[in-house]
Amino acid sequence: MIEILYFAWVRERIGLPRERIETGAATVAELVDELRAREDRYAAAFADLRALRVAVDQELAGFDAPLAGVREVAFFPPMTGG
Amino acid sequence: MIEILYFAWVRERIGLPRERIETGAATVAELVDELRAREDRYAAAFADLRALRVAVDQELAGFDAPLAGVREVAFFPPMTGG
Amino acid sequence: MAVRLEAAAFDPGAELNAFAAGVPGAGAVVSFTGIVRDVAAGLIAMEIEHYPGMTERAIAAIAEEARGRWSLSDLMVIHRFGQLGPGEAIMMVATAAPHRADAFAASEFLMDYLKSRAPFWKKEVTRGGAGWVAARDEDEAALTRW
Amino acid sequence: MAVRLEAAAFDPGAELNAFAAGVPGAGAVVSFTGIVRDVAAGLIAMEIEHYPGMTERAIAAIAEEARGRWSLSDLMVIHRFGQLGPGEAIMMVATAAPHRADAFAASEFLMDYLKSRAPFWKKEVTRGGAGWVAARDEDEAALTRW
Repeated sequence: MIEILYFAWVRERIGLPRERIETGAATVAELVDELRAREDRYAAAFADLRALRVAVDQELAGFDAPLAGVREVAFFPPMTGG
Repeated sequence: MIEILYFAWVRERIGLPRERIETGAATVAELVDELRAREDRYAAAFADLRALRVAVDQELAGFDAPLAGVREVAFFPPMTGG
Repeated sequence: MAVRLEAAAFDPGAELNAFAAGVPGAGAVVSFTGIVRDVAAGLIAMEIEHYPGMTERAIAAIAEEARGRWSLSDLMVIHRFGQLGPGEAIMMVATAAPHRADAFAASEFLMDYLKSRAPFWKKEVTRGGAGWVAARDEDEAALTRW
Repeated sequence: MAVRLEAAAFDPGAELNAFAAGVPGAGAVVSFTGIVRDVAAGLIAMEIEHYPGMTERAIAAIAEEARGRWSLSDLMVIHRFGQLGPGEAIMMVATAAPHRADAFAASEFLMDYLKSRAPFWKKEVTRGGAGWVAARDEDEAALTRW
């Protein structure tokens, strides 16, 4: 089980802030493919990966990051703090 | 007549903050030579010109600045504001 | 070293004075305050979303990095989340150092990293509708100089 | 644009708040505060001498140059003269701009020029005696980057 979190317009497009899912994905990119295949709202949210950032266990990561042992993956647009 | 001003340790070394003098000096450097020749305290204050800065009519200038039409010359060490 | 993440409004002037009072050996104090500015459409509110847990970690890591790079007496980061009105302070960074170059560089570094590496997202609510603030290319580019 | 040269103490926090309140369109406010710090020998006072007339002209010229170089909403310079005690603010610069890079650059520029081009001289009075603060080579070198 992995906890998936969505923020900002990714959260709005998918329609929920977080969910726990069972996945066999080995990397973030494989997880994205699984999610995209679920429903249109996921496909819409993940349509352009260049517009997205990923954190794996609360650290910024690439889409090629492995998921073995990971508890939490978050998807969000580029950050706009400060 | 030119007004000469001294600041910081230049003022302390010469022993006065300002004086009006009659001079035939054509440049700041010539004025310095005149002052140096007056008394030891002037010679001491102007011993090392690299340690001094000059303002002519309240604008920073070089020792080669001409004095024609000038009303005010100031001598002081490098500034330490801020 | 104070790092605060909070919903409530804060007073930048009072924070600056409290910070400066805590660093008697530092001659140079630099502060940056980010303020909600009105936009052409007429801003009603700015909503700041963040990622609880990761936000604290990211800011702490950025602050540690700044302390390692420059000779600082102290630093402070305050960042709000939730709903803010026009004119309110969004966040503030302050750095204190014996020499001003360190205080300036550390403040700019903290800001550059907070902008693009701490998980905050801003949404502007205007009379014309609501929209997420887009990241600026300059903000990402600013990181390359450090 | 406020430029103030004064003997009396000022409150940096109150100045920051007043400055920020005057620039509703600016999202970024940077401040620098220079503070009298204690020195190893035990500082009793810092005396700041200046050149009345030239000081105001020099600061105004530096401020104008900053406004020409960066896109600023406003800027402020306060510099004290006379006798100051340890912990007191010597001077303060604040800049406001739509973007933080302009506010930071302008503040650093103002500080670099105020340090080495405005006619102020600092004397430290300590238990061990009194002495003029020497100019630092770094301060002169800092001007070459602008």
